[in-house]
Amino acid sequence: MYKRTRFYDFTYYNFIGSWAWILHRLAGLALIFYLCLHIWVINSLTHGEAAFNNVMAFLNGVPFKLLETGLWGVILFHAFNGVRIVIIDFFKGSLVHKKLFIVLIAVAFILWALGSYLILQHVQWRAG
Amino acid sequence: MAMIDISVKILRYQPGKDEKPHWQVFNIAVEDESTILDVLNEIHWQHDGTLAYRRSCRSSICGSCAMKVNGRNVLACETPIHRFGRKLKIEPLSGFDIIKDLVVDLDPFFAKLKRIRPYLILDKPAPDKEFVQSPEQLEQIGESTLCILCAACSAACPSSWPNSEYLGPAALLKAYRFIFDSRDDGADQRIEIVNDKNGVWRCHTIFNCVEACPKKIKITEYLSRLKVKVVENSL
Amino acid sequence: MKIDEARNYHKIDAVIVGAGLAGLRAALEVAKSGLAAAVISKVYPTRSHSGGAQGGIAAALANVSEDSLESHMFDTIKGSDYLADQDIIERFVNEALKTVYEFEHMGVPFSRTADGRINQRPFGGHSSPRACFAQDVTGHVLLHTLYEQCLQHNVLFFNEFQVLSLLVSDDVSRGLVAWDIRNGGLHIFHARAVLLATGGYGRAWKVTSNAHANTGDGVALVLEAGLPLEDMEFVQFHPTGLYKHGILLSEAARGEGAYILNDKGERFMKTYAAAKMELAPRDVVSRAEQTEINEGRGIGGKDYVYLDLRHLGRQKILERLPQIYDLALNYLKVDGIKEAIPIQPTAHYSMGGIPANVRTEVIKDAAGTVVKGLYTAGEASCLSLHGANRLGTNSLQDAATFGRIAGIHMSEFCRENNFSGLPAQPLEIAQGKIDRLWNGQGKERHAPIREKLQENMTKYLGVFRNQDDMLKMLVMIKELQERYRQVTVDDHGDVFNLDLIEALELENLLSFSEVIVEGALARQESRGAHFRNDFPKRNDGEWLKHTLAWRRDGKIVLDFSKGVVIYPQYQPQERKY
Amino acid sequence: MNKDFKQTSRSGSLPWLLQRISAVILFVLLLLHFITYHFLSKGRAVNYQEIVAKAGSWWFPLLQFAFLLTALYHGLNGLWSVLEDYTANKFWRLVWYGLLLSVGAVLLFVGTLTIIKLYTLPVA
Ligand SMILES: Cc1cc2nc3c(=O)[nH]c(=O)nc-3n(C[C@H](O)[C@H](O)[C@H](O)COP(=O)(O)OP(=O)(O)OC[C@H]3O[C@@H](n4cnc5c(N)ncnc54)[C@H](O)[C@@H]3O)c2cc1C
Ligand code: HEM
Ligand code: SF4
Ligand code: F3S
Ligand code: FES
Repeated sequence: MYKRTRFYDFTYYNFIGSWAWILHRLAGLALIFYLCLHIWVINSLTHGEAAFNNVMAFLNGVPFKLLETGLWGVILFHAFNGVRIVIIDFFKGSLVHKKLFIVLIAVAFILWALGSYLILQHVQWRAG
Repeated sequence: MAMIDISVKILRYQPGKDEKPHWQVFNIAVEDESTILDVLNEIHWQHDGTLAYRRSCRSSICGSCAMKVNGRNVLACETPIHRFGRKLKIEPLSGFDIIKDLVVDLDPFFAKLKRIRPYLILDKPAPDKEFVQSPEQLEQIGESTLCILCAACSAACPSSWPNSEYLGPAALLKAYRFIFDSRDDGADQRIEIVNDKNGVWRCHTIFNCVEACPKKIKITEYLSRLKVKVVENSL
Repeated sequence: MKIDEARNYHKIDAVIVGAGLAGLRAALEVAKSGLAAAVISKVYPTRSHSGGAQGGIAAALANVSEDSLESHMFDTIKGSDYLADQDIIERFVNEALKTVYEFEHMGVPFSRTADGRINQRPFGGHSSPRACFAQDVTGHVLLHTLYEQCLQHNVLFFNEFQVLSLLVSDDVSRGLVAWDIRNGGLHIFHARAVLLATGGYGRAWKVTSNAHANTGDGVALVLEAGLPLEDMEFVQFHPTGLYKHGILLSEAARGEGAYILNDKGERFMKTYAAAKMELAPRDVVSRAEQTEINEGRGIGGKDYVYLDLRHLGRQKILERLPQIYDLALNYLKVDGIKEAIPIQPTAHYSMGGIPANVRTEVIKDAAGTVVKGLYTAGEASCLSLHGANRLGTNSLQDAATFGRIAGIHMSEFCRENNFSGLPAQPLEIAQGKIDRLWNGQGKERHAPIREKLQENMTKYLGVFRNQDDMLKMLVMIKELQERYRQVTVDDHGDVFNLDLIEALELENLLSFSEVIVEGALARQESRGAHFRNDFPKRNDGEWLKHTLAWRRDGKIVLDFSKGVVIYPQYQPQERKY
Repeated sequence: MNKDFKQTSRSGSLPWLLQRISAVILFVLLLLHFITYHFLSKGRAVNYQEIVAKAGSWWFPLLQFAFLLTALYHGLNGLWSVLEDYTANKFWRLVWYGLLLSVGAVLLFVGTLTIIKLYTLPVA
C-alpha cells in the first residue's frame, strides 16, 4: 500500500471555495503576525515623544506606506470573507456562497481603493 | 458517433513492482461519446490487463468509481470525456492510501462512518405500523440520504489531506442525516462524537466537497446546520 | 500445516454470500439471534446492485387507496403467467407488510403522504398503488439502511472477496472457498449454514441494466457443484433502458404518468394493452416496443423509441424522478424536461436461479430433496415467486422478505447442527481455476470472448426468440467455452487483480448461458418473458411446469417433472391487460 | 476490516462559536481602529500628540482594551485551529496550545501596559 498524507494537494483543482479559504487563512496568519509586531511597536509610545516620533518617521516613508495599503487589503479581504463565513455558518449562505464571495470582495476592493488613497496622502517625504 | 484519438495519462502503482506511483500514457482511439469508465475499460480490456480500478453499476448509484480526472473528483461512469477534451489525466482519489493503480484503501472511510453510529436509535417502542413523519420533516434529511458513499467529497476536502483522522464530510453528513431525522432519539450520543477535534470543527467551509459530490448534495449547508446544533447542545 | 490452523481459515456459524438486500437482511437476522454471521461480497456492501433499484418495494399497505393481500397475490400470479408457485406467493404477500414496516423502523427515509405515512405509487401489473418508494432511489436507501443495521449488530464483513467454489458433498453444505481480491490468496470459510444471495445474471447480455458484478456467480457455482438450476430461460427485459447504454430508467416514470411514443408520436401501447397502456407488465411493453422497432416505427426507423416525461412538468420530474432526469442528461445529453428520452428494451431481471423451497433451503431435485445447510434468497434464487415474469417492485420485497426468512431458518439450523467436516482438498477446485489462468499456455484474452457472448445473447436471446437463432447461439457458446480454455491473464499480481476476477466471472457467464439457451430451446411455448415467434402461444397443457437443469459430464440435462403449485382459487386464465 | 475510528479530544464548539462572535466584534472595532488612526488624521500622519489627546476620554482606553483582547483571542484561536489542522497528534496539539497561551499572555501583558501607560501620560 502506498501511503499518502500531504500538507496540501497542489494537483487538485481550486474552486472559489478553496481559493477563499486559502487566502483567508494566509491573511489570518499574516494578521496575527502583524498584530504581534504592532503591539510591540506601539509599546514604544510609552518611551516618550521622541522615541515615538522616531519610529513613526521611519514608518511613514514610502515603502511602509505601500506596505500599509497591503495590510489594509489583507484586513479587508479577511474581514469581508470572514463575514461571508459567518453568513454561511448561520444564515444559509452556503446556498449562494460564490455570489456572496464575489459581492463582498467587490465591496472590499472598493474600500481598499478608497483607503489606500487616504493612506498614500499621509506619506511624509523625508526632509531632503 | 465517431472515433477520436485521445491521450490518457494514468497514475500507475503496482504493489510489489513499483516503489511509488508513476505516470503512464496511453494513446488510444475511443468513441466520442465515451465516459471515463468506457476509456478505462477499453484500456483494461484491449491494451493493458494489469490496470486496476473499481466499478460496478456504471449508472452512478453504487459509488465504486470515484476518481480524480484532470484535477477534479468525478464518478468515472457518469462523466463523459468531452468534459475534459482529448487529454485526460486520471489519478486515484487524493488523501487515501493507494492499494493499486486507481484503487484506494477506503477502510478508514468506512470506519469513520461506523463511528458516528449510522442507524436509528430509538428510546420509544416502534409503533405497529410506520412512524408518522411529515413530508416537511422528511425534507430536512431527504437530500442527505442520497449519499452513495463514493468518498469523492472526503477525498476533495483540503482539511482531510493533512489529517487522515478528520471524520470528513461524508461521515459528518451521515451524522446530520440521523441527528435531523424526526424519528431518531440518538442525537446526544452522535453530537458528542462529532463535537471533536477531528470532528465537525475541522470543516472550514471550503466547499470542495460540494463541488466534488456527484449527487450534488449541499454538504456544507448541512454541516453548518450540524455545527449550530452542536453549539446549541453544548451551551 | 493443518487447514484449520491456517491463517486463511475461518470458522463461522453462518456465511452469507452477497451483500445485496437479500444477503444483508439474512445476516442481520442471524446476527440479531446471537450467532456469528459473516457476509462475503465481491464489492463493498453498499456497491451491491440492490442499490440500483429505483422504483419501489411492493406491499399492500393501502396507504393511498384500497388494497388487499389477495389482490397482491392475484396480481403476482397473473404477472408470472401462472408459472409461479402459489404457496411461495402466499407466504410472500403475508410477510411483505412486516418487511416494509421493519424497514421504516430501521430508519429508511420513505417518501411520505401528506399525513405522514409511507407514500405509494402505481406500478406495472399491480392493480393498486402498492410501490412504497423513496423518490426514485428506493433500493439505494434500503441497501444503505440495512448495511448500517449490520454494522450496528456487528456482522462480520469480508468485503472484496470473490467466492470461487462451494464445498458441497453428499448433499451437505460444508462451507466455501473465496479469493481475497484485495490482498490475494484463497480463504476457506467453514460454516454450519451457507446462504447464496449473489444476485442476478443480466451481464450475459450486452444491453443490460445490471451492474458489472451481476455475473451470476452463485448460479454458476451451484451448477458446478452438481446441483440443478431452475427456469433459467426466463429473463425479463425492461422496456425503458437508456438507449445504447441499457441503463435503467425506472418504471416509476410510467408510474408517474410518462408516455412511450413511436416515430409517429403515437402512444402505441393502445394497440397492445389498451386498458393498462404504459403500465402493462414489462414483458408486454417490451414486446410491444420491439415489435414497433422491428416493423420500422422506431424513432427515425432506428432501434429505439421515446419515453416522454415532458407533460409531467418540471416540478414533478425534479421532485419525483430526479435520478432519471440526471441519467438521461449525463449519458445521452437529453434534457427530460424539454425532450423525449430514447429508450430500448434492456436485459433486467433473472427470474430463474437456484431452486429452493419456501424455507429457502436449496433443493437438488424435482422431489424437493434438501441440500443440508445450503440456502438461497434474492435474485439468485428461484423459489419460484416470479414465475415467467416478475412484477416491478416485487423483487426488492422478495430479496428482503426471503432474506429475513432465510436468516430465521439458518439460525435455527445453526442451533441444531454442528459443523460438517471439510473435504480433504478444499482448495483444489478454486486453486485449479486460478492456476489455469495464470500458468496456462493459451493466448486468448477474456474480453473479446465476453463481448462476443454478450452481443449475441442480446441478438439471439432477446425479447423475441426462435429455434434457429437459439441453435446458432448454442453452437457459439460451445465454441466460446472451448476458447475460454485457452484464456490466460496479463496480470499475475496478487493484489486487486481485476484481470483475474473478470476472467473468473467469464467462466461463470459461459457456464450458465448454456443452461439459458438449452432451457429456452426446450420450452416450446411462449410464457411471460420467454417469447418464441415459432411458438407464440402459452401452452398450459404441456408446459405448466418448471425447468430444472444440471450439468452432467459437460452436458446440460433438463428435467420437467417439477410441477407448479397452483391453488384451486387461482387457476390459470388468459393473461390480458 | 472493522477498524475502529479513534476519537481524540472532545469539544471545540466553544472556540468555534467565540471565533465567530469575536469576528463580528472585530469587524466593527478593527475598521473603526483603522479609520481613526490611519485615515482620519486629516492630511497628517499618525502622531504622538494626536494619540495622546484621545486619552482624555474614559471610554477610549476601554475600547482599546476590548480591541486588544478580541484581536488576541481571535488571532491566536485562529492560529491554534490552523495548527490543529496539521497536527493529528494529541501531544503536539498540547504543546502548541501551551505555546500559544504563553504568547497570548505576554502580548496581553505588553499591550495592557501600553494602554495604561499611554492614557496616564500627561498631555504635552
Ligand atoms: C436497475 C435496476 C432497477 C431495479 N429496480 C427495482 C425496483 O424498483 N423494485 C424492485 O423490487 N426491484 C428492482 N430491481 C431488481 C432488484 O434490485 C434486484 O432483484 C434485487 O436488488 C436483488 O438483490 P440481491 O440481494 O438478490 O442481489 P444484489 O443486490 O445484486 O447483490 C448481489 C451480491 O452478491 C455479491 N456477489 C455476487 N457474486 C459473488 C461472488 N462470486 N463472491 C462474492 N460475492 C458475490 C455481490 O457483491 C453483491 O453484494 C431493479 C434491478 C435493476 C438492475
Ligand atoms: C476584521 C474582522 C475579522 C473577521 C470578520 C474575521 C473573521 C474570521 C473568521 C470567521 C475566521 C474563522 C475561519 C474558519 O474557522 O474557517 C477567522 C479566522 C482567523 N482569523 Fe480572523 N477575522 C477578522 C480579523 C482578524 C484579525 C485582526 C486577525 C489577526 C489578529 C485574524 C486572524 C485570524 C486567524 C489567524 C484565523 C485562522 C485562519 C483559518 O482558520 O484559516 N482575524 N477570521
Ligand atoms: S456526500 Fe456526495 S461525494 Fe460524499 S460520499 Fe456522499 S455522494 Fe459521494
Ligand atoms: S471541503 Fe471540507 S472543509 Fe468542509 S465544506 Fe467541505 S468538508
Ligand atoms: S460504477 Fe457505480 S457509481 Fe460508477
